[in-house]
Amino acid sequence: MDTAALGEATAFIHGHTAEVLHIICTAIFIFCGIKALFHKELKKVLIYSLIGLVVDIRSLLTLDSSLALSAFYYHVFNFLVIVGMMLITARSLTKKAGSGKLYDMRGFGRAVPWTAAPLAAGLFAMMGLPPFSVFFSKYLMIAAFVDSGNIISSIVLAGGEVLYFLVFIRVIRVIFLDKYRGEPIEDRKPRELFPVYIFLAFITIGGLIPGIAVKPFVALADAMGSQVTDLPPMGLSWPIATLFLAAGSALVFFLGQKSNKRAGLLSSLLCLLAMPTLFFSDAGIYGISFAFLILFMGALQFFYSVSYMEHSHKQYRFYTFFLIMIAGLLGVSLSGDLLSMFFFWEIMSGWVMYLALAHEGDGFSIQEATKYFTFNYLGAAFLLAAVTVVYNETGHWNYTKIADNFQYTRPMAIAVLLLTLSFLMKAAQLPFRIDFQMHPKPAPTPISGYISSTVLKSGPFMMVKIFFLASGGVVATTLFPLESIMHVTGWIGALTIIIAASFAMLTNSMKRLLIFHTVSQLGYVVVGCSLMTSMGLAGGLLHFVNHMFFKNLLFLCAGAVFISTGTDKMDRLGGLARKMPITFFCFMIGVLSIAGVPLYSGFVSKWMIYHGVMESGFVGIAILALFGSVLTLASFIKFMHSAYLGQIQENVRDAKEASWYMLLPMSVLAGLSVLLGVFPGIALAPVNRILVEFSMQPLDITASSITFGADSIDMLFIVSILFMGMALAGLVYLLTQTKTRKTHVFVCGVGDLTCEDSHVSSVNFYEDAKGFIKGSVRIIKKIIGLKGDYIER
Amino acid sequence: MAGFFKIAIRNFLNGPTTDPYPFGETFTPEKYKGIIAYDPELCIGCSTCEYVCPSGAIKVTEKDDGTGVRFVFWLNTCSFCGNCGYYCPTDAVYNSNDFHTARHQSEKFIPTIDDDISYVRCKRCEQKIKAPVEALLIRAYDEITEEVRHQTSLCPDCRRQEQFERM
Amino acid sequence: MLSKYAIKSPWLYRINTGSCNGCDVELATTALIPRYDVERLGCKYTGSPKHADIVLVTGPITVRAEDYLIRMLDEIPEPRVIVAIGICPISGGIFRDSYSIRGPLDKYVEVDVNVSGCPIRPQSILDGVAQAIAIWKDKINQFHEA
Amino acid sequence: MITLSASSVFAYLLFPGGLFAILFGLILLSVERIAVARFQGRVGPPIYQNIFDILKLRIKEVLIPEDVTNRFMFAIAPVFGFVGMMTAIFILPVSGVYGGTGANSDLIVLVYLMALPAVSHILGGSASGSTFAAISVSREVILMFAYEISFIIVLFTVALEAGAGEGVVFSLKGIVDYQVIHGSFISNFKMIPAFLAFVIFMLATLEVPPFHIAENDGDVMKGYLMEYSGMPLAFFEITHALKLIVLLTVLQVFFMPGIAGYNVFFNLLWFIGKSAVVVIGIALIHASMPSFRVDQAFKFLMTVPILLSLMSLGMVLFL
Repeated sequence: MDTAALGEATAFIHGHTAEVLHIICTAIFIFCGIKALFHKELKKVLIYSLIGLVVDIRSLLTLDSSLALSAFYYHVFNFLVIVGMMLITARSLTKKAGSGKLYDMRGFGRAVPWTAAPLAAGLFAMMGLPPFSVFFSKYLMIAAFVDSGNIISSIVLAGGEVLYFLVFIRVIRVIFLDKYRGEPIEDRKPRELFPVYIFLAFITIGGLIPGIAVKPFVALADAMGSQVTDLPPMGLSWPIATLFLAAGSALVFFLGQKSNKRAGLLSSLLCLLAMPTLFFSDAGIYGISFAFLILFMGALQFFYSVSYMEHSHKQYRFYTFFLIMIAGLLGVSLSGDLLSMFFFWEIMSGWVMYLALAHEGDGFSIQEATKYFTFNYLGAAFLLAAVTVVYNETGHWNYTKIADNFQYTRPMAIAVLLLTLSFLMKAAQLPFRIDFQMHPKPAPTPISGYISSTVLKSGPFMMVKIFFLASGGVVATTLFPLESIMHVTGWIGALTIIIAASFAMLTNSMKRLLIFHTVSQLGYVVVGCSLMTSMGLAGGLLHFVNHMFFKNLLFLCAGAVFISTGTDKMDRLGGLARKMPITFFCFMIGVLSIAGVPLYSGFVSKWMIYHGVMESGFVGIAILALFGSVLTLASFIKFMHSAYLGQIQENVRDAKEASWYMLLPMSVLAGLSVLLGVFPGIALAPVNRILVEFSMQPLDITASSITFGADSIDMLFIVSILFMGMALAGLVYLLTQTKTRKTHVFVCGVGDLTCEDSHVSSVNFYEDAKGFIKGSVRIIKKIIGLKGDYIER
Repeated sequence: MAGFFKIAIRNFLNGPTTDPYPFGETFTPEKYKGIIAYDPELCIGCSTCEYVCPSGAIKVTEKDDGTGVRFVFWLNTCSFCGNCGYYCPTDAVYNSNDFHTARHQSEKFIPTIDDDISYVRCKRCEQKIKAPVEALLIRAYDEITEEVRHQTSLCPDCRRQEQFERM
Repeated sequence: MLSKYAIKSPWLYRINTGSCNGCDVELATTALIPRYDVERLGCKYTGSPKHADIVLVTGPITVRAEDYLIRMLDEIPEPRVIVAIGICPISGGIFRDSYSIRGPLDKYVEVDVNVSGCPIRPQSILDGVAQAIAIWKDKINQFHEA
Repeated sequence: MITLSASSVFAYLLFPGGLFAILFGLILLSVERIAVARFQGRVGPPIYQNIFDILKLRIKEVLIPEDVTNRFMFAIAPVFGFVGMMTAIFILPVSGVYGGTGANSDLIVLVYLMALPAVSHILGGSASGSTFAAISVSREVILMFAYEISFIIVLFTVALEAGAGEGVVFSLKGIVDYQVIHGSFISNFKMIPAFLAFVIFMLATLEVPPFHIAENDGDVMKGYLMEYSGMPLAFFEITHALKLIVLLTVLQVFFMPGIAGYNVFFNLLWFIGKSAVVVIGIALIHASMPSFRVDQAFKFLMTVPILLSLMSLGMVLFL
C-alpha cells in the first residue's frame, strides 16, 4: 500500500471515526489482556499479548505528528522482533516439554537455561524495562502523546500496561522461578540457538544506544510525508562508577561460580574500588555524597553476606543482581539529566531487584517479591509520564537547564505532583497499601537491609531535587501550588511515622518489624525534606545519613540472629544476649539511636527536624513526629525483650555468636552511629555544602555543635555531662566494694518453672494495651484496605 | 473519691492515733491471755494442766530424787489457749496479760517456768504426800477447824486408819 | 562505722511457710493500720527477698513449703536477721508431731529472734523487730570485718 | 567547645545539681511518706528515712541472679536513669537561683532525658530475666507509651504560648523569662487544662498510686527492681528522688516560675516551699486513691490528659 493511501487512511481514521476506533481498540486491548492472563497455552499467551499491545498502539495513529508515526514504526518493529524470538524459543520449549501447556514447562528456566533465557529477556523487554529497546520506543510513544497535549491519556496508557505486566510476570514465575521436577533434559546445540541470540543482541543494542537505533524509523516517517518535528534527544550519560560496577558484576558472575567467599569478597572489593571514580564525576556534591554512601554501604553489605549466604545456593547470581542494582542506584544519584536518571531508576528497581529478592526460591518469597515488583512498576509508570511532561515543558533534560527555564504551568504542576507521588511510593510512604509498598520480608537479609537503608532513600533524594527545581520557576498556575504539595507531603510523612510504628507494635516477625520501622523513619526524612527550609532540610538529610547506618545495623543484627537460631519469629526466641553478646551490644546501640537517646546519632537529626518543623509552624506534624519516636522505642523494647533478654529459650541454647565476617560490619556501623551522635559535624559538613548548592543559608556548625538563628545545641557538651554522670556512678560503684553472690531468679521459690512459661514473649507483650491499638489499627486497615493478619504474622 | 478526701483531711487534722508502744506504754486488756503464771503454793501436782495442754507446753514430772513434783513450762510451744488456767482446780496456773514473748535465740531452750513443789511427810507413817493447799481447804470445808488441819496432814492410808480407829 | 546509720532503715520481708495466717494478719496490722505503725521504726515491707534485711518467717515448715523456703532463704542478701514469728516456726507449735511438718526453722537457717505466741500481738512483733535491729547492728559490723 | 568552668562543675556536682538535688529529693520523698501516713492517721517514718535507706543499701551484699541474661546490661541499667536525671537537673533553670546552661537547656533534650529513667527500668527489668520483672516491664512500656503523648502536647503548648504567637520558644530560659514578664502560666486561663494534664503526667511518671501499676505490691511486688539489691538498688532509689526533683522543677519552669524576692536565698526558699506544697498535694492523692489496672490506666491516660492538653493547645493556637 503506497504512501498516499496510508496518508489518507490516517487522515480518515483521524477524521470522525477516531472515537469509535478508540473504544474498539481499548475493548480489544482489555479482552486480549484478560485472555492472555488466564490462558494455559504458552504460545497462545504470547500471541494474545502481542495483539493486545499492538492494538494499544493504534491510538498513536490518531495523532498526526511525525514523532507519533516514527514512534509507531519503531514500537511495532521492536514488538515483531521480540515476539518472533519468543515464539522460536516457545516452539523449542514445547518440543522439549512435549505439550504446549504452560504448567508442563514448570522450572524449565532452571533446567535448560540457555534455551529459555531469550524467553525471559523477551518478556522483560515487552514490559518495557531498561536494557531493551522497547523502553525507548514506549518512551517515544508517551512523548508523542504528551507532545500533542493530552497528558491524561499518556498516564492511562502507561497505567494500562500493568495488565500485561501481570501476564508476563505469571509466565516468568512458572517457567523460571519454580523448581524443575522432571527428568534432566539437555540444552539445544549452540548452532540452533544462534539466530535467537542475534535477535536478543539486536534489541539489547537498541536499548543501549537508542539514538542510532531510531534513525531508520525517523527516515521511514519522513518518507511517509508528514512534517518532521525534532526527536527528543535520547543520549544516555553513563557515569563511570555505574560502568565500573556493571563490568564488575559480569566479572563476579563468571569468577564467583566456584566459591561463595571469593564472590562476596570480590564484590565488596569492587564497591571499594569504585569509590575513587567518584572524584571524576561532575554530578555535584549532593549526588557524589549519596553515591559515596551507596558504595560504602554496599561494601559492608557484601562483606556481611560472605558468611550470611554460606548456606544459600547460587550466591554468584545473587551477587551479580545485587551489583547491577547498586550500579543502577549509582546511576540515579550521579546522572546529570532526568532521562538517564529514569533509565537507571528502572534498572535499580526493575527485574534485577525482582530476581535478587526472589533468590530464596520458596513460594512465599516469590509471591512477596512479585507484589513489590508490581508496586515498583506502577510507580515507574507514573514517573515515565511525569518525566516526559517535564521535558516537554522545559525542552531540556539536563537539571541545570531545567532549573533555568522552569515555568510552573498547569501541566508542569501535574508533573511535579506525579513526580512527588512516585517518589513517595518509592519511599514506601502511606497511604498506599502497606503490604505492597514494603519490600518483602523473606528476601535474604543483606539485600533487604540494603534496600531499607539505601535504595529506598533514592525516593527522598530525588524528591528534594524536584522540590528544588520546582521552587526555582515562576508560578503560573494555582492548580497545585508547590507549598501545598510540600505541606501535604509533610503530613503524609507524619502519618506514616505514626501508622507504621503502631503496626510495628503488633507484628511478631523480626524483619517485618524492622521494615515497618524503615517506613516510619523514612517518614521523618520525608517530613524533614518537605520543609525545604535550611534547618528542616539539614535535619532531613542528616536523618537520611543516620538512618542509613543504624537501620542497616539493626538489619544485620536480625540477620545474624536468623542465621544462628534459624527462626525469624520473635516469640520463639528469648535470652539471646547470653549467647550472642556482641550482636546484642550492637543491637542495643542501634535501638538507642533509632529511639533518639541523646548520646546516639538518632537524637541530633530528630532534634533538627523538630526545630525545623516548629519553625515552619506545623505543630501537628511536630507532635506526631515526636510521638512517633515514643512508639518506635516501645516496639523496639518489645523486640529487645522477647528476642534478646528475658529467660533463655530451648531453641536458643545452641546459638553461637555470629562469625567475624558479620560482626565487623556491625561494629563499624555501631561505631559510626555513636560517632555521628557525638560529632554530628562530620556528616553536617557535606550537608552544609548541599544546602549551599540548593541556594539555602547553611547552618554554622562546629565538629559537635549546631547553631541556626535562636536555637542551638552542643552535643559534645551534653555528652560530656552524661559521661561525667557515668564517671560519678562508676566512682560510687568502686567505693562500695561489697561482696557479690550468685543466686537464682526469684520466682517465689518454685523450682519446676520451665523457660517457656516464665518468658514474656512478643505475642503477649502488649496484651493489656492490645484492645486499644488493635481497634485503631483496624480502622487504619479499613482506610488503606489491608486484609488478613498481614501485620501480626 | 471525694469521700476519701474528707477522711484524709480529717485524719490529717486530728493527728495520728498511733500507739507509742516501743517508746511508751501500751494498753493491754486486763483479761488478755498472755504468758501463763504459776503459783507453787496453790499447785497440788495433779498434772491436769499437762493433760489438757494441746501443744504439750507443760510437763509435770516427779523429781528424780523423789523430793517433790517439778512443773516445767516452755513458752515457745504454748498457744495461749488458756486450757490450763481453766481446768486447774486450784487456779495455780493462770494466764497473765504479759505479752513480751520476744526472746533471743540463745534463750530459746530455757524453760520459761521451771518450779517445783516439795512433798510433805505424813505425820504418822512418814510417807511422802502432797502438801495441803489452803485454797482447796477453804473451798472444801465451811470453816477450817483443827480437825481438818490434822486430817490433811496425814497420808490417805493413815487418814483411813485413823477414821477406822475413831469408829 | 556506717552501721550506726544503716540500722535506721530495716526492711521487713515476710515468708509464709504454710501458716494458718493468724500471725500474717498480725504482721499486716503492724504495718498498715494507724494504731501499730511499724514505719515509725523506719521499717518498710518489701516485695522481694533481695531487698530484705529482717526476714519474718511464719508457719510450721510444711512438707510442701520446705524446698520453697530453702530456695528463698538463699536469695536473701547477707547481713540479715531471721525472726521466727509465732510458735509454729519455733517448735512446730500445736502441730509439733504431725506427719506433714518438717520441724522447726532452726533446721534450715540460724534463727536470731523468736517471737512466740499464737497469734503474736502486734506489740510483740515490734519487740521482736527492735531486738532484731540490735542483732542486725552486730551482724553488719561482722559482715564488714569479714 | 566544652565550657567546663568551675561554676558549671559546681552547679553539676553540688548546688542545684547533684548533692543538693539528691538530698532534697530524698527528704521530699520522706516528706511525702510522712504526709501519706498522716493522711492515714499514722505517725509515718522520720524525715531522714529515705537517706538512711540509701546508706543501708550501700552496705548490703549485691546479689546477681545466676541465669541473668546479660550481666553487663544488668549492671549498667541503673546508671542510665541516674545519668539522665543528673543531666536533666543540670540543664533545668531554677528561676532566680540558677540559669540553666543557656543554649543547651532545650525542650527536646529535656523530653529525651526524662524518658531515660523509664528506659533504665526497662533495661534493668528485662535484663534480670525474672518473670515478675518481665510483666512489669511490659506494663511500664504501655504506661510510658500512654502518658508521653500528653506530655508532648503540653510541651508544645508551653513552647507556643511562650513564643506569644509569632514563633516558638524551645529554650527553657526563654520560657521562664516570658512568664516572669507576662505573669506565670498558672494564672493564665488558657493553660489551666495543660496544668491538669501535666499533673496527671507527673502522677503517672512517679508511679504514685492512681498509677502505682508497674511496681504494684499486689501482683508483681517490686516489679522491675525485683532482682536488684545493694548498691544498684540504691541507684534506682536515687534516680527516683532525682526524677521527683526534675518533675517539680519542670512543673515550676512550665507553670509557676514566679520570682519572689531578689537574693538567691529567698528564691530558693520560695522554690522549696512550692515544691513541698506540690509534694503534699501528691501525697493527698496518694493516700486517697486506689491504683488502676493496666488497661484501665491505659484507657484513662489515652483519653483524659490528651483531651485536656489538646484543649489548651487549641486555645493557645486559635485564641
